[in-house]
Amino acid sequence: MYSEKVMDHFQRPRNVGEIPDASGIGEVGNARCGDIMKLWIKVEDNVIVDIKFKTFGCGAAIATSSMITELVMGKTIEEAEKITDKAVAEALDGLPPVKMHCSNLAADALQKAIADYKSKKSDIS
Amino acid sequence: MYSEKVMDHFQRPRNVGEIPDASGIGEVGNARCGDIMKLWIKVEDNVIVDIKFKTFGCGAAIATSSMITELVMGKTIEEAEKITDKAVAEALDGLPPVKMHCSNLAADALQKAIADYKSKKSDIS
Amino acid sequence: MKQVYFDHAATTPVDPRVFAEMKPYLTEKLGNPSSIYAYGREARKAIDDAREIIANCIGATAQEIVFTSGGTESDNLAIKGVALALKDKGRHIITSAIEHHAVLDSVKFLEKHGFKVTYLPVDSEGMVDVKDLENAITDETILITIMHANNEIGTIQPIKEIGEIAKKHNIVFHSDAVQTVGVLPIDVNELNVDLLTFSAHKLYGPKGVGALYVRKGVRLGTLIHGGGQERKRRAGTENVAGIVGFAKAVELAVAEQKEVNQKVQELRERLFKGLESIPHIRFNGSRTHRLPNNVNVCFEFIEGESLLLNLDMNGIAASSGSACTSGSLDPSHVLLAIGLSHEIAHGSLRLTLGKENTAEEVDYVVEKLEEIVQRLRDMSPLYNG
Amino acid sequence: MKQVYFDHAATTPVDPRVFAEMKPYLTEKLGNPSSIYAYGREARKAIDDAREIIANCIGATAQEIVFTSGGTESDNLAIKGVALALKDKGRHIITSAIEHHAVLDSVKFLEKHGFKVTYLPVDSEGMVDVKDLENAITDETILITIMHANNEIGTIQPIKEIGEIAKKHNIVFHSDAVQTVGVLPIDVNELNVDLLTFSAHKLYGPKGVGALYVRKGVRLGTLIHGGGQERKRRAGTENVAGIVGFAKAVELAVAEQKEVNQKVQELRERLFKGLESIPHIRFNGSRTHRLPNNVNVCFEFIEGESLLLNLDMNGIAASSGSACTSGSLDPSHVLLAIGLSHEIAHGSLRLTLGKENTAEEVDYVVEKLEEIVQRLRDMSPLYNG
Ligand SMILES: Cc1ncc(COP(=O)(O)O)c(C=O)c1O
Ligand SMILES: Cc1ncc(COP(=O)(O)O)c(C=O)c1O
Repeated sequence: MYSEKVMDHFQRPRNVGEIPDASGIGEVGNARCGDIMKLWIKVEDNVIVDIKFKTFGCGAAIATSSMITELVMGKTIEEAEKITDKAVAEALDGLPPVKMHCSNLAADALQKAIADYKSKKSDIS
Repeated sequence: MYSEKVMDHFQRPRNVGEIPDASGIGEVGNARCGDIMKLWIKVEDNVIVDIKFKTFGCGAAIATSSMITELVMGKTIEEAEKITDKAVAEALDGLPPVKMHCSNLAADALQKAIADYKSKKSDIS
Repeated sequence: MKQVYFDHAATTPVDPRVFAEMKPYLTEKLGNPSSIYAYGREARKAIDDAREIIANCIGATAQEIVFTSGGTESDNLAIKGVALALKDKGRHIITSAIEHHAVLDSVKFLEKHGFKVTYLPVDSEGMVDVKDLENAITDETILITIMHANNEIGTIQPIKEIGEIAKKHNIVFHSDAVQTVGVLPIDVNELNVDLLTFSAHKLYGPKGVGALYVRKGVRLGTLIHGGGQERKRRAGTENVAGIVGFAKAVELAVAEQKEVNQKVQELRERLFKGLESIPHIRFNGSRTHRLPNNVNVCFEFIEGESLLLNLDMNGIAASSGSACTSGSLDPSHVLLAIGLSHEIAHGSLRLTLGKENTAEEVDYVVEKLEEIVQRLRDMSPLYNG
Repeated sequence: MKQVYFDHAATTPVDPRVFAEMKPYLTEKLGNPSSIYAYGREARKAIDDAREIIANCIGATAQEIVFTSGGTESDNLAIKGVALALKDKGRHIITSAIEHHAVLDSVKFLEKHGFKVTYLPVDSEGMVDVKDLENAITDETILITIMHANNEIGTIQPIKEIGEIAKKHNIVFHSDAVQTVGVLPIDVNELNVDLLTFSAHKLYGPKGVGALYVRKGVRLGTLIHGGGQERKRRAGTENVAGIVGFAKAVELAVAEQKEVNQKVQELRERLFKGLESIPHIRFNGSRTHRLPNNVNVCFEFIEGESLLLNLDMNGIAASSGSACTSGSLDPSHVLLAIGLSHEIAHGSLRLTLGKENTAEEVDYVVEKLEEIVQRLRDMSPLYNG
């Protein structure tokens, strides 16, 4: 069902946890639908220097969360903003058609975290 | 499907053939329905001393023909008249329900042969 | 890796004694049961004998057993068959909210074609209320279909009482007994059922063969037309090997029922006890009116599919009512019907034991589950230590 | 006693290589294809692979194959499925007078429910006239169902041409190819069919499994509702072992088609020649548009069932269109449709050869037939020396 990449990220998810002094936080999904994803990013000089996640959800939800943290780590905000759900799915060698819904979540959470970071930054400046 | 008795009579039918100078002949069925039975009886002193048959038909038709010749041989006309389709079927340890139709034929042919004998006799006397 | 199969409600391994009975019909015994020569008669006799064995095991007569391709077809045949036969008498059907999809989707199909369907609710343990049922009956009611035991939460319905009510009102009563034939003692006359569905692969028989018990005198339309097989009630060349295996499986299950149930039930209690040490859980279904082999439990803060995948990585086969396993968005209709919230229902796990399971396996599963649940909770945004 | 099996149109022995593929799925490979753990994925993969193999063998794509419990169910699904899906477009169906009962009884069922059916006649060889067919088409016609080759007399229909007509008029075209898949080269696109029925046990696979090819885009109602199996087109836990065996059987049949046909056809010619020495006989079906393995012959003055029983007593398995074998009063509808009188039709014999038959067996059957026919004629009141 799942690709080896998906199973790898599911089995050994990268960057699980929280960042206490995060620059931005994004949360999407709801428990009713069986998927909640929360992303913390730490930004320094416009670069995402750290990223962590917590996810309540199925295998695909956990794997996409993990994958997106890898894709994003070390990227500039502008680069990170270009990461789409499709890119995440491709990086995982694809997802089963019925799971496409889950792969949207990770990209959505990232964009929310970036937006949160930006709004906080504009609050300060 | 068929009892051993039926198969025995089917495999080794008794009294197949014709009686050239028969006292009575009975024929029933038609080729359209797939069953024709013809019975020849030879009567002496009111006793059926010989009986022969020819049958076009299924296994049950052949077996009942053969069986009725055994049942009738040596019987008086009055005794033979009492032989029913049920008696023939019973003597064969039963017939499959879908084959009951065939077992009627033998008794019918016998009654026709007897009637033929009687009508010929009354013609002469 | 250790392999532990705890999903017997989904399907069971074929008992080697069942396979041994089937094998000749997949090798040298080649006849079509409709043929009159020796090979054909041999196949016909095999089916007749199988029918007799199965009928005996449920208190029926051989003519009342119709072989089908499985539980799903039997449910379809029962429900649509009655609808076809009695549609001029009335077009109302009563069922429950927790039936198998084979039943629910059959009645939904009929709903689209002019039938009215009452879906009885169930209580928090998954029990149908017999009074509700009686109240739902109208002059138009032609069929009541209530499953014997639920495949997800293991709750056993008061079939006998329901059957009495159906009888009193002269309504045909069907029960899906896929989870109970072989497991519970079944006598169709004691249970007051007119139609009973069961399936071989749930009782150590092969997949793709089942039966419908049809009480003598019950009128039933045909679902699959053609040759005169099954006394014209279900056409198609018979799955001879499957039917022979089915009969052996039912026979063994009934003969060994007591021993197996005792063993399985002990394992289940051990499993219950082991799981109880995990916090934030909820057991589903009735504790008393329950299949001997079923445990259904919800783990808060985690999602069922990721639980299953983790179990699988440890060689453990189990099942979930999570939406994500089925690719749908809603979790199991059964868990929702017993009043669980979506959140909780997503985190459900079904463990169903079988005769080949052991206490060591139970302990292994408990140990792994503790680890996995903790691990998933630690990565859940809903869980706070 | 010598055993000679000459009834391959009724069913075939399971090829040992097919059984070898099935066996693991009746022993250690226990998974339900709907389960997500390893056992389940293994079963799922087995079915996916089987689907791919079978699709390749008939020029289809995997998604166009729906597994069923056999040819009969496939015919029912095709016909009733189209009727359900297109009943608002029209309610007229065209078929032939010589279809299998699975087709005829399905359309008769629809006739009872408001559909109109045209039963095309056939000529003395059993061929449908393509012009008749085109003339029968009305604005209401939603389905044409014509079998590829007849199971009794072996006549092969002009399916490609019929398909072209169906396409031209934008009518769904179904063909029952139970007797031809594996035997004749089949490409669903070349044949212009939208729906194609076939069955495992006619091509050295197991009984109780079949398939329906459903061209992408063809709308089809569902016959068996329930779980989401077969992409919701046919619910029910899959007969995994059967499906795996089916695929192996189709694969072998297609791979070995040429050799087998050459061998079987030679045997058939030998059989024809042998039988020709018996007086008062009549061969049925087309000599040119004919299945390679089929001989159908009528012996005047004798009845088919007694012929079969006598053959059986000599270890020979064969079949008849006699009324008495089926327990009905009318002989085969196929033999009547090609213009035989009842009298002649009752005396029909079908001999269908298979890959394991030999020339010695053919000679044995001819020899025995000569004796038996003479013996039965000698006791027939219709025969005069
Ligand atoms: C209660 C119940 N009914 C019906 C079915 C369907 O039976 P089958 O898998 O034989 O189609 C199942 C199992 O899937 C079941 O558990
Ligand atoms: C032409 C034809 N169609 C349909 C069928 C039915 O297939 P099955 O025996 O798999 O139900 C058969 C064989 O019985 C057949 O010969």
